[in-house]
Order: sequence, then structure tokens, then C-alpha cells
Amino acid sequence: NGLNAITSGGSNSSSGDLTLDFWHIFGDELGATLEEMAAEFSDQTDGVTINAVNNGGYRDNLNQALQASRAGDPPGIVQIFEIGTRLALDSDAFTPIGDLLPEDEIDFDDFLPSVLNYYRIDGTLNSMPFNSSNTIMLYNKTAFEEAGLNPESPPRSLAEVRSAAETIVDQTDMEQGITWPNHTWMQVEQQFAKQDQVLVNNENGRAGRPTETNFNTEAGRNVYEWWKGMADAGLYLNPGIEAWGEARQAFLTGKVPMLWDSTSNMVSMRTGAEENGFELGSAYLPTPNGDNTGVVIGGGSLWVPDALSDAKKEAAGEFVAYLTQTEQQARWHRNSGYFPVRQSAIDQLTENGWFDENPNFRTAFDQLQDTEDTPATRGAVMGVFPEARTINEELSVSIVNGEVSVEEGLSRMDTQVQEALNSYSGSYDGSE
Amino acid sequence: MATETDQPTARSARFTDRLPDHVPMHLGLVAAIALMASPLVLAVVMSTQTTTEVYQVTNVGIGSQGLSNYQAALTEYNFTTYMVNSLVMSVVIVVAKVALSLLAALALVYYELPYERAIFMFILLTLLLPVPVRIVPLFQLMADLGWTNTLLALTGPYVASATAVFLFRQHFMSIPDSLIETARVDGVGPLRFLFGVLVPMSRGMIAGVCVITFIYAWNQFLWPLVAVTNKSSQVVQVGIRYIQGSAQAGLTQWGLIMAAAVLALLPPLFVLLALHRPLLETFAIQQK
Amino acid sequence: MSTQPKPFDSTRQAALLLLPTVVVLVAFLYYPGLETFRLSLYRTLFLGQQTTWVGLGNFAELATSAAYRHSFLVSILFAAVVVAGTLAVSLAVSYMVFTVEVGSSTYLIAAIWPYALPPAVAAILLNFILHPNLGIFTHYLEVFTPFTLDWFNSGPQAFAVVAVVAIWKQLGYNIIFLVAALNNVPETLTENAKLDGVGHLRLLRKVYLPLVAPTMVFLVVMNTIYSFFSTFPLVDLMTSGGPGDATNLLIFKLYRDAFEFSSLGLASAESVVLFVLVAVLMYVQIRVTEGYAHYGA
Amino acid sequence: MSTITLQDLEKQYDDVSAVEGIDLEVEDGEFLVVVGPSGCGKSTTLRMIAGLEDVTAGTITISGEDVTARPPKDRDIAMVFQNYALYPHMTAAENMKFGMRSVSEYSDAEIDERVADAADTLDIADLLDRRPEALSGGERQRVAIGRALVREPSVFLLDEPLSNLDAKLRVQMRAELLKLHRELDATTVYVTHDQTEAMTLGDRVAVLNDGRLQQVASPQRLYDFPENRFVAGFIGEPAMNVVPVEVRERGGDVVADQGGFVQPLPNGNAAAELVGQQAAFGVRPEDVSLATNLPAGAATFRATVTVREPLGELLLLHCEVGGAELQVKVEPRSDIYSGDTVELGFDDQRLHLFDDTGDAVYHSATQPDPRQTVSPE
Amino acid sequence: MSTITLQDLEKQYDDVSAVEGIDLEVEDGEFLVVVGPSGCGKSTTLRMIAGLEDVTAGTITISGEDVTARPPKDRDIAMVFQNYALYPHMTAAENMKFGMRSVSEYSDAEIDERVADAADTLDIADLLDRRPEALSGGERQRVAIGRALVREPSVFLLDEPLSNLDAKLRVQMRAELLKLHRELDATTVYVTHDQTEAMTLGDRVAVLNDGRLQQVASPQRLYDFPENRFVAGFIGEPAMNVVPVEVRERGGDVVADQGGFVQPLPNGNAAAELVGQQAAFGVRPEDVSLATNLPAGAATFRATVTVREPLGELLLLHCEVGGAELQVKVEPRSDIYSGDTVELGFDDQRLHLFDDTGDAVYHSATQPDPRQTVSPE
Ligand SMILES: Nc1ncnc2c1ncn2[C@@H]1O[C@H](COP(=O)(O)OP(=O)(O)OP(=O)(O)O)[C@@H](O)[C@H]1O
Ligand SMILES: Nc1ncnc2c1ncn2[C@@H]1O[C@H](COP(=O)(O)OP(=O)(O)OP(=O)(O)O)[C@@H](O)[C@H]1O
Ligand SMILES: O=P(O)(O)OC[C@H](O)CO
Ligand SMILES: [Mg+2]
Ligand SMILES: [Mg+2]
Repeated sequence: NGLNAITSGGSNSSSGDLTLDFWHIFGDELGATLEEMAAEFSDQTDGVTINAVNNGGYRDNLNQALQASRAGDPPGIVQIFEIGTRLALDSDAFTPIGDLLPEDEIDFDDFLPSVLNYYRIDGTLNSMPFNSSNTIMLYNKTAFEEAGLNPESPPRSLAEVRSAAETIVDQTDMEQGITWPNHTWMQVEQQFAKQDQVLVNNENGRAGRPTETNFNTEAGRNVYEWWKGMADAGLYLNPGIEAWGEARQAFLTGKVPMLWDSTSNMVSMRTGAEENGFELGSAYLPTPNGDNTGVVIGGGSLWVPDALSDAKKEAAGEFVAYLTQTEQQARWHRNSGYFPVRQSAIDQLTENGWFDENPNFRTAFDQLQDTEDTPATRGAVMGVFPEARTINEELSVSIVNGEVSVEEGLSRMDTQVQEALNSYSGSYDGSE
Repeated sequence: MATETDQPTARSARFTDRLPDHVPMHLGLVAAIALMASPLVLAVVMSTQTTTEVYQVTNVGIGSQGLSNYQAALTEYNFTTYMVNSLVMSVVIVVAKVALSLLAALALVYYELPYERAIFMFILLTLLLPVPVRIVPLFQLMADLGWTNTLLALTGPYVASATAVFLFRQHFMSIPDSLIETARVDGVGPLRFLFGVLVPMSRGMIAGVCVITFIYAWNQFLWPLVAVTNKSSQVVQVGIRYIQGSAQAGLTQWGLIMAAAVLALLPPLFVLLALHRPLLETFAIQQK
Repeated sequence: MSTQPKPFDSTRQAALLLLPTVVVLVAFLYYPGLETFRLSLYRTLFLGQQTTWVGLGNFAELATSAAYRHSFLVSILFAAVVVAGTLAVSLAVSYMVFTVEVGSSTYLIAAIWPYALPPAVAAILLNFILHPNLGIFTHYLEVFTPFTLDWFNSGPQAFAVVAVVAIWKQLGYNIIFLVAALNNVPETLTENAKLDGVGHLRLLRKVYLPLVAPTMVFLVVMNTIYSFFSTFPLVDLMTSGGPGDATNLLIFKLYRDAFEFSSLGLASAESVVLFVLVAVLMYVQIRVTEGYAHYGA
Repeated sequence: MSTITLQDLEKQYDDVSAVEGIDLEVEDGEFLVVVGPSGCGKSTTLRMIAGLEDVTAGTITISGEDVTARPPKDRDIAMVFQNYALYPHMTAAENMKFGMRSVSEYSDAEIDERVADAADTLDIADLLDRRPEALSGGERQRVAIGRALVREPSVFLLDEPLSNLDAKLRVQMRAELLKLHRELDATTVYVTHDQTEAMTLGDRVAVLNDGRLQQVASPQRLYDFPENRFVAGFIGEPAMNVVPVEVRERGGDVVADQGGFVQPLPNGNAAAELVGQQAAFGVRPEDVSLATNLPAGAATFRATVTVREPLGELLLLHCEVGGAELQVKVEPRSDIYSGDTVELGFDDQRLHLFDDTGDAVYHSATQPDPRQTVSPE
Repeated sequence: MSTITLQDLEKQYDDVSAVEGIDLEVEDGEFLVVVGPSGCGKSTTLRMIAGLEDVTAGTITISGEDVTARPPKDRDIAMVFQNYALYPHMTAAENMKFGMRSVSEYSDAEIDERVADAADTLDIADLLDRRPEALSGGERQRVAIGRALVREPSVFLLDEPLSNLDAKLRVQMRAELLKLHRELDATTVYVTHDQTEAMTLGDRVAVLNDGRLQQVASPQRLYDFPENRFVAGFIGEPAMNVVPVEVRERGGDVVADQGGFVQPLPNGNAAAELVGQQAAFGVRPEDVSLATNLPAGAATFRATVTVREPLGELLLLHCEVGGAELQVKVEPRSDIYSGDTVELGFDDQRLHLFDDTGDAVYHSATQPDPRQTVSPE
């Protein structure tokens, strides 16, 4: 089939039989779950086949989708991470999802407002929320116990994290205290939200195009100074930029007792902890002073390219709607850790006692529920967000390694991201 | 054999005489080659291990997975498709490039041609335009032509080449004039000349260009990454990128990745080993 | 060179034979090449769908961008390291292959195979073998030497690791040429030196090195071009330009700016810079090789 | 009737004038050898006849037809190249057939027959299935000739066809070529730089130098009556001794006075007009003898031996006389060593004088034997 | 005292036996030329002496010391290669110094002095700053010799040092080599395949064939008393005629009966033991004459001329007699053409017989001149 595919080009359809590629970012079990869901939908829908394809990570998926749209051969549905929203929107490559959804099937009131708020820009819902996550802290209860710490009272502030880390390094075989992938989402986006600080001006870019960034502010310095201190003390295990796998592996194999992670991977972390013989604990993401205004949602939403035929768009709309059905969302949560985007799914899970049996799955959900709705917790919106992340993560390395001071590093982040913002808005002649 | 007993002293004296000179050379070579080959050897070993075995860093024995990592790569991770795509792409590029370049070299060397030098320079100057220098417009061109995700996009930009034309031209020019003149005296026509004389006489060079081109095409990474957005049309080098990326979620399955890497290496390695002779000869000419 | 009449004289036929090559070159090399120049004068968004004329603005932006300047320096440094490293190692190996009397051809094949090594595979193999936590090399390095390898976080180490991969992959190509060049040195020169009892190092330095100088120049140019253009997969698969921009080579930055950050105009300007670079290198090669031409075998 | 006529043939390369006006007639069935030093224009001339090289000026006529502007294939010629120009990937038979196949006028059966005939003539029938690499030099040579033969051309052109062979084989092939030519009787132009080949093969020999024809004559005439110093020096090995002399009159005789010797010139009136002038005196090494071997009364002189080269069948002495060097061939077993002084004299029927333009102005032999001036047999 | 002794020297390549047991003594100061057809093992022998090639069996002694196992640099030899082996990137002077610099025992001043001396000897003092590319063939040759000279080795080895030069230069360099050898008087082994070089240069000549030594003797002795058919055929151009005969007795004389001729053999008792046997009868072309040139009473016979090759200084006739071919050298201007019948006879002091193993069993000349058997001068 490779030969056919390569010689005939993309998926073409004839005589009413529609085949749509669904580009997602999941491998392994999550990918398998999505493929199952796609297959089930295809089975129950006449004339439509959804082909779930893992197309790499979030960044690749977005780039490839834009490239494919440019080339006039886009997939049917694309999963794009939350911070790609503005870029995807500006690209004009996608149809607002609202226009495609079968009205009657969707009850927006049932959707979690924090989720809807994130993806609704200027009042329009452009993409369908599907996989939503936030950041929590996982910790090794067994190690806590061994070090004489209370496994049921995980650290809430960054200072507490440090002291727990020191204790554990002191008392156990573990050599380092905490790890998380060098990822803006965790060290900046969530931390700013928790401190109720916007990352960019104009209400985090939601009241107008952002022009300034706030890395080098107290909120930023709070985090980075602590981080730098942890690194200097040898307490932070640096797995590398966006190195999710490395970080998880270090945690699971007992190298560190604490991990900041996305909730998206709860299922495999649960299995991993079991396999490695320790008890897994979860907690809210610790913050500088234990502040907890709230978290920004993460994860992705589903977009439908504009270049598709109407019939395909319609089919795509149906599939998107199907994926957000209560039943599917509950199932998706159980198989991943992403929290359901619909209240009804949460209700269903609660009723079935899921959260009682799996308290770790509740943590994320609680953290979200506790979140206040402020410009900070709604999350920043900017077209250059992927680039901003790259800038932040590269400079984070320099700060943590001590190549630049915290001040210097953060102010460079501001400069560089603002440069990108300027050149972005300078060339964008779209709406507004 | 008999001489060995006849001349024991002379022989052993001679042998020790060479010792200080050549033994270190052999040792050095074996060490250098072992070092160069070790990543590959380790990769082959690791490709048979389970993830758990891989994570026992010092475990360098053949693992318990046997070939099942390979099987998984080929079936579950699309490597069959990628490999076939790579193969089709490479073969098409090889065949087309050789054909086009032979024709062009025939015209350049054996035709009374106005502006011959200029045309040759025109072809040679493309050496200044590697893919990265023109990648953006090339991508746009493919998009405008609707070639993205097709074999055309993967092969089109590669089927003509300054290097191959240069090599064939060089080789043609080294064919003794008298052979060409014999053909002139006999009134042999151009196609008959090409297929009856030039091609059979250029077999080594053609084989060499095939190897160079095959390896070059097979190893392409950046352009397929840009020109192909559809996984089922992707080539194996980018497939490696996928398989590395897909491991982000949980523990990285290095055994599987190593299996995939070995798969992606085998065809060009095989071609190189099988045809290293013409390759070496061809390179001897390429350097001018 | 020769004024000798050619066997065929139909210009039409010749044009027909050249047509396919010329069409492909024009369509896929010259046209996009020129288009790169044009695009470099625009600011674009979203893969070229929206463009604004900015003149030399993109170049100005590159010139003033600290990130780009850094990337430029990193690339030059990288090229220097890769070129020097590749040549040094290949010269040593080639000389040994050339010198041993027994098994020379077997050694040669065993030494040139990395020519077939796809860069992506090279990257992924060493990514694993040199992995800070899982790498077996790393493990023994840390066991037997005081060094620790943490190149996911250390810029200089990442730079070194990518350079090692780049050198490894390029050895085969260099050895092919160097062994051929050494074999081109008339055997009697070697024998004459043997009669005089000239030692290996002196022989290599005073006789072979000057004689293979044209090949070395050729390889310096090819290796430089290689380290600027063909190392994308290494960076992409190993470091993504990091950590801390330490491996953000021009080619990777170009790709990112174009296809990740959608700045096609800016990326085109970066392409133009690369073009100038190849042009200069080729020019240097031609000039220097001409200078050495009189040693030609 | 295949004659070849070159009229005022010229060839100019960008900056080199390779052939500068050659007039030459090759008779039907004649074996003409063109000889001359490297770079003198031999190949160029031959290639112009073949049509492989454009003519700068002049005309070429073959069998009465002006072919100057015709492509090679329409000149009814066949050519044998120095390196044989066999296609390495074809068997001997395929090599012989390849050219004919390009011409549609031959049927396959005809081609096969001709190849078989040629193979018989050349005694290579059992080599027909071999590739050139599996043939010896001489065999390759014969296949190349066979390829020319099958086309039954009216003119054969050969460019140094023996120079890639080793000495033994060269001698043998020389005899075979002669035999073959006698059988076929085809008009043949044969280029070589080897004077032995020229002398033994040619009905006539054309000596070329610097793009100009020096002399065309039968081999022996060329040797005995060289028309200029170039021909005198080029033909003969070791070369003719040429020393400066003054021509004087002495007691009624015209003599050549070198200082070291004074040699009377017979048939003096031919030389009389040179009296009082400087000239170059030429005598071949075999025409200088030890005084003991000369008829009584011959003029002799003393010379010192500087180098003694025993060549087996003879002994070559380098002698010094009057400041000039004379090479002398003597009996192989002579008891003469370097440092000795010897008494020498010339064969006075074999003396030559050249003027300062290099032209021969005097040969002491009077009339060339008429049988040597026309083609023999 | 630099003698070279080869004892039972053998060289075996994987599948080729290149040298098969050579015993040879080169005397101090002797100029020994090794000659033989291509591939006979000349270079291999020389390279074994130099130490560039391992010895399969046998020993090599230089100046009394067994050097068989020594590396080249410790044998006190210098070698001049066919292509000169000059380092193209070094000037002539640097080329000459390079080897000496590798040996620490010489001071810079010493090196400079030696180079200057050698340059004077060879007359290349003003070329010292040039690179090889700027030197002519003969000059390169001299620099290569100079490089060998400066090391003042006890033995010089030269492998076809003249074969890359053109004919003129070759003759000239030959004379210079002789002169140089006379000055230096160093033991020299000189390899060539050119018999003229061998004959003119060697004090003694060693003829090699198929890896075996055929004969070692002074040049003229080699020519006059070849020890076997190979040497007889190899030395001399054109080669000695060799025809099968039956040795018979006739009226008290021992005669060689070929059918076409019956030739009495002088000094019959040397040939007597052959009576009744088949043998190969050898006579050089110059030792066959027209009957008119022979002393009265000499045995003569009739032969038919098949090929006539005028070589200028002589006329070579291929004649048929009794089914065999005889090549005969006659007067250049003889009126003899192919087809003619001629009356011939042999010089009965120059006859040879070879038995069926090819060994010479009879020479009609009795005693070689003693001066020809030892090194001359
Ligand atoms: N294609 C060419 N371009 C320029 N000059 C040429 C060309 N071919 C030959 N010549 C020159 O013309 C002259 C005659 O060359 P030609 O090949 O006829 O010599 P030749 O007598 O055949 O010599 P040889 O015995 O070496 O073959 C030489 O000076 C040569 O350099
Ligand atoms: N390295 C080698 N390996 C195998 N056979 C060899 C090698 N060198 C020489 N020979 C063979 O040994 C024999 C003698 O070779 P050698 O070079 O001594 O000949 P030569 O007399 O010098 O000939 P020439 O006159 O051609 O130089 C030849 O048959 C040759 O093919
Ligand atoms: O891994 P996920 O899906 O939770 O997403 C994390 C970040 O939000 C990506 O931008
Ligand atoms: Mg010629
Ligand atoms: Mg030899």
C-alpha cells in the first residue's frame, strides 16, 4: 500500500466513499485507543472512513498540517496543541468548527467553561476541545515514607519542594530530588497562571494582539531563582528540552521522587509505578508561595482544514462531535488521564466510582475546578507561541547551567519573544 | 613449505624485522575500525533486547526479543511502507538520473554543439544550489503543482544532476578517440553509438553513479520531511523521526528504535558493499 | 579542448538529448534558486500565503538578530571542528590502510562503510549509544574516566556529540578519497624513502601530505559543505538545536524559521546567506586546487 | 582504380600549423609509408585523408573524386589505429561486424560471410568469439585489420599499427603485413615513425618534417641520395656523421678539408661550384673504415677513439678528429679500445655535401640505380 | 670492497615463480648489466638485492655480510628507479637531501657539501633550485642519480633508468653513465631489457629468462659464444638463424646436413660426438654471405629470396632453403629482389650447434679472445 500511496498522492475519494485522515500525536496505547474510536465511528457511519494517523508530536503535527494545507492536500482532522490556536487561526487554513457541528448533537452548556474559554477567541469557537490536561506533580510515596516524610502531605510551595528534595536525597538512595522536562508549559505558563500573572500584555493577548512579554517579572524570577538553586544544589535532574520520556523514565526508575507532568499520561504512569514497585502519589503543581489562582488547560483541540470539500468537512464535523460524546470522553479519560471536556462525562465517571478508586486521576480535575477564571488562567494567546516556547526553553538551559544570570536570561526571553511578536504582527495583515 | 625448514633463521629474522613496522599499524586499524563499527554492532545487539534489557545499561548480550522488534517496526510502525517508499524513490531517482545524464553527456561530448561550454557550465553551476538553498520555493512549487505527497515531489528535483553529467562527460572524454573515430568511419548513428558503444563501455561508471545516487537518495531526510506530509507516503529516514517521536509517551523503546535504524541502514550498506569497486573507481574520477 | 570534429552534428538532436536535463534543472534548481532571492525580499506568513515587500529588511533582521549571529558562529565553529576532525581521523586511518601490505582492501571496505550510513541513522544510533543515562559509551566513559556526559543539558557537550556523529558519518567518504590519493603517489617514491630509512611520521608529513594536498583541499571544501548542509538530521534528531542554542546550526534554524515558525521570507534570506557561503567555498576550492595543480599525478 | 591525390594540403590548428602544403600522389595498389619525427604531421595528414580532420586548405581526391568535404563514411576507406580501437566489450567477430551493421546495405548472411573470409585470410577464425582482453597484441592487431578488411574499402589507412607491439612481434607482423598487401593489392597509406618499418614496408617512403614533405622515394634511394640533411639524419641508425668542412681545390681535385682530414671528392665537377665555401660533409658510420680495410692509396687520417660500444655484430667507435666526432662501424671482434688511435678512411663512393640551407648539393655516387627509383617487382 | 653475492636466490609470488634460483657474483667496482625479456625477473632480482622485496629462499651477501634479512636502509645501497621517483614537490636539492636528513649522522654542512659535489659531478649545479616539473627527462635522470650519489653507497642499483627517455637522449645518457662509472668505480647492477644498452654498458652481462640465469659473460663473448639457444636468439638483431640439421660424417669431415645445404664443420672433433644426431644449426644473418663474397672453395648452396627488406645500410633477405627460412644480410645496393635465386655460403668460423635441450654443444670458433672474457680496460 506504500507504493499506492506514494504514487497516487493523498487520499482521494470517489463515489461518495469518504476517507479522512485524522492526524494525532499519540503513539502506543493512546494512539491505539484513538484508532479504535476512529474505527468504531467508521463502522457506524456509512460512507465515511476515518483513518487515525500518528503524525509525530504537536509541533510537527501543526507544521505538517499547515504545509499540507498549503499544498492543497490536507488531512481531514488535525489535532493541534492549545498554544497553536492563534497561529492556526491566523493561517486561515481551517474552518471554524462551530460551523460544522451538527447543532442538535452538541450541548455546549455541558462543556467545561475553562476549556471552552481557552479555545474561544473573539467569541468564536474555532476548534473542538478534545484532549485537555493540566500540570500536576507526581511523587513517589514509597520514597517519601522511606525518608520519613508524610506521603499524604506533598509539598505545596516551591520551598517545600526543595526541603522535601533535600530530605529524600539525604535519607534515601536517590541522588536528585525532582525532575520535569524543560517545557514552558510547566515552568512558565502554569507557574504564571498559578501566581495570577499574565505572560503577555493585552490581557494575555485576549484583548488585542500582544506586544510585550513578562518573563522578567517577579513571577518569572520566583520560579527561575528557585529552579537555578535546585540545579546548583544538584537537586534538579535535567532531562532535556521537552524531554517527556526522559523525565518520566527517571521518575519511574526511581532516580527522583518527584515529577511535574501532564495529566495526559496518568494511565501509563500508574502502570509504570506498579511495575517499578512504588506507590504513586499526585498533587497540585507547587508554586512559589503556594499560590493557587489556578492552572491553564493544556492538551489539544481538533481542527478541520478549510481546503476540504464540503462533504468531507461535514464528515469531519460528525467525527469530532462523536469524539466529544459523553461516552467517548469518559472512555478517553480512563485510557489516558486527560480530563473529560464535558461535565456529563465527569458525572458519569463519578457515579461509577472511578475517582474514588483512582484518586490520582481526580487531582487534575480538582485542580482545574479550583481554578479562578482570570486573564492569567485563561492562558496566553499569541501567534508566535511555538517560537516563544523554543526561546524560553533554550534560554532556560542557559540559566539553569549558569551560563547567564536569571535576570539576564529572563530579559533575553523578553527581548527575543518581543522581536518575534513584532515581526509576526508586522507581517500579519489579517483581521483587526 | 619446504623453504621454511630450509631457511628457518632467515625467515624468522625477517618476520621480526617487520614486526615493529606493521603490527602497530594492524592494531591501530583494527582499533579504529572497531570503534567506527561499534555503534552499529551495539545497535544490532540492542535491537534484539526488550526495553527492560535495554535499560540495564551494561547488558550487551543478544536480547530475548529475537527479531520481534523488527517485526514490530515493520508491521506496527509502518516501516514496511516507509522502506518500500524509500526503495521506489531511490530506484526511480537512480534510473532517471542515469538515463538523463547519459543523454546529456552524449550531447555534450559527441555533438557539434554551439555554446557547449556555456551549457556545461549551466549544468555545473547547479552545484551551487543544494536543496537548503532553494527549499522554500521548491516546497511552494511542489504545492502549486499539487505534487506534495507524491513520488514526483520526492524524485523530480533529483533526477537531473550536475555530478552525474560531469562524471559521464569525463568518462566519455576518456574513451580513446580512435574508438569514436572508428565509429565515424563506419557511419554509426547516435543511438546505436550510445547503446552499442558508450553504455557497455561505461558499465563501471554507470554502476558507480548508481551507487552514489542510490545512497544519496536513500539517505535524504530534509526534503522528504518537507515535501511529504502524509505518513503513508513518507520515506524511511523520516520514519525514524516518527518512531523516535512516538516513544515520547512512556519509556522509550530503544530496542525498537534500533531495529528501525538498522532497517534504514541495510539497503545502502548492502549496495555499498556489493558495488564498492565501481564506486571507488567513480570517485577517483569525480575528484578531477 | 580538442578542435577535433565530433561524430554528430545535428544541433536539433543535441538539444533534444539535453532537454530533459535542462528542463529539470531549470524547473527544480534554477527557478527555485532565483525564487529564493526574490522571496528573501519579502516578509511572509503562513507558508507564503501572505507576503509584504520588505526589501533588505530580512537581511537586516538577520544581521541584527543575536540568535542568528550566534547560529552563524556555531555553524562556523562546527564546520571547523568537523572538517579538522574528519580529516585528521581519516588521514590516520587512510595512511594505515595504505601502508599495511596484508589485508589492505579488506580494511578499506571496513573503513569506508560509513559512507552508506544515513545521517538520520547515525544520529539515532549515537543518540542511544551516547545517551546520558542509557548510553553504554557514556556508562564506560563515566566508569573509566572522570568525565560525565550530560549533553542533553550541556551545550558544549551537545556540540561535541553532534560533531562526533558528523565526523563519524563523514569518515567513509574521506577515506575513500584519501586512500585513492595515497595510492596515486607512485610506489617508487615510497620505496625510495624506504631505502633512505625515512620514518612513518616524516614520510607522512614531508612526502604524502604535500602530494595529497589537492585532495585535502577538495575534502576541506566537501566537508565544509557537508557540515553546513547535510547535518540537519543530526541536529533535528539529537538536539533540536539545543541545549541553549548550542547546536542551532544555520541549516536547522533555516528549517525551523521556514516550516516551524512560518517565516518563509526570513528563511529565504538565510538560504541566500548559505548560497553565498557555498559559492565562496567552491571558488576557494578552484583557486587553491589550481595553485596545487602542478603536483598532479 | 584507387589513387589518392593530395593537393597543397594544409592543416592549421588554433596556434599550430600541423601540415603546411603537401602535394602527394599515391598510386593504385601502392604501399606508401609516411615517416617522420613525432609531431611532424603524419597522423594529421592521414586523418585528413580519412575525413576525421577538417582540411584547412587544399583538396583530397580519392579515385578521381574530390572527397575533401565528404564525411569519413562516404570515402570508401578503412582505417587501422595505433591502439587498434577495438571495442573492449565486443568479441572479435562483433567488432568486425559492428561497423557493417551500421550500413543497411549488407544482409546478415553477407556480413557473416565476409567476416569468415577475413578471419581466414588473417588466420584468426578460432579467435572470433574472444573479447580483445583475451587476445594477444598481435591477435588484436589482426582483428583490427580484419575489421578494416570486411568493409572491402578501396583505400587502407594505417596509423602506427605496430607501435604497441613488442620488438619480436613487430618484426613478425611486418612480414605479415607485406604478405597481406601482396595478396590484396589495395592502395595503402601507412604512417610510422619507425624508420625500419618505413624502409622495409614501403614501395615508396614519404619523409615528413615540420608539416612539410621532405622527400618521397624508394627506401634505398632515400638512404643513398637523401635530398637534405634532415632526411640524411633521420634515415639510418646511428645517424649519418655530418661535420663542417671547407671545400677546396687541391692539385686538380676538389677536396673537403675538415682540419683533421682532407678528403678528395670524386666526380669533382659536381662539387666544383662549391669550392671556397663552407659545407656540411656527410658520411654514414658504415662508410668509414679502418685504413687496413681500404684499397691502397685511399686518403686516410688519424683519429682517437673516445667511446667503444660493442654491439655484437659490429663495434661502434666514437672517434674524435679535428674537434668533431665521427661514429665508425668496425669489425665486432676488433682489438680497439677507447684511448687508442686509429687510422681511418672514407668510402669515397658514399660521400655527401649539404649547403647551409641543408639541401644536398653533392653525392659522390653518380647515378642511382634505375631499379631503385621505381616501385620494385 | 663491495661485492654482491646471490646464492640460490628465489622469489615466489602467490602463483608466480618470478626468480628460480640465481647464483651470481658481482665483483667490486664492476658494472653488471642484467638483461632479459619482459617479465623474466630482472626487477625482482634487483629489488631483492635492494631489500624492497622479501626473499623466498637463498641469501644475499653484500661486501661479505649477509643482508638477506636487513631492511633496505641498512644495506648501504642506492637505487635509481625507471621513473626517477623524484618527489615532485621538492626541488632537486631537497630531493637529494631528503634521504640524508632522515639519517641523523650527517650534519647540515656535510649534506650541503655532498650535494654540491654530486651536482658538480653531474653538471646540474644550476638546476638545484628547480622542481622536477621544470627539468627535462635527462636532467631528472641526473638528479635521480645525484640523489643516489650523495649517499655514497657501496652499491648502485639501477632499474631501466633510461627507458623513459627518447632515443637521442638515451644514447647520450648511455655515454654519460659510462663516464660516470669510470669516475666512481662503484659496484653497479643495471637492469634493462634493451640489448644495445646491455652490450654497450656492461663489463659483464647477465642474461635472464624465466627467472633463471642463462649466461653471464662479457658482451662480445655473449654474442660470439652463446651458451644456449635462448641467449643466441635474444642477443643480436635480427636474431640468429636456427635451423634443424642432421650431423653426419662425410669424407672425414663432420658436416651439418639440412637438406638444402650440407655444411662442413671445422674443428670437427668438437662436433664429432654429435654425429648421427639431430641438432639445431645456428648462424647469424651477417655470417651468411653471397657466394661471390666467400673465399674460393667454400661450401655454397642455393636459396630463394622470399622477402626483401632494404634497411639502408644493408639489405635483409629472407631466403627459403630446404623448407627453412634463413635471414641474410647483404650489401645494401645489391640487385636482388624477392623471387630471385641466390647462391649463399656460411662464414665457417661463426657456426653454432645446439642440442635438443637448447644448450650450445659446438661453436666453430675455437678460443674466445682472452681480452673479451675479462673486464676490459
Ligand atoms: N587537435 C589538435 N589541436 C592542436 N594541435 C594539434 C592537434 N592535433 C595535433 N596537433 C599538433 O599538430 C602537429 C602534428 O601532429 P600529428 O599528430 O599529426 O603528429 P604525428 O606526426 O602523427 O606525431 P606522432 O608520431 O607523435 O604521432 C603537432 O605539433 C601536434 O601538436
Ligand atoms: N607483486 C607481484 N605479484 C605477483 N607477481 C609479480 C609481482 N611482481 C612481479 N611479478 C611477476 O614476476 C615476474 C617477474 O617480474 P619482474 O618485474 O621481475 O620482471 P622484469 O624482468 O623486471 O620485467 P620488465 O622488463 O617488464 O620490467 C613476472 O611474471 C611478473 O608478472
Ligand atoms: O501532553 P499534553 O497533551 O498534556 O500537552 C502539553 C502541552 O499543553 C502542550 O502544549
Ligand atoms: Mg601520430
Ligand atoms: Mg622490470
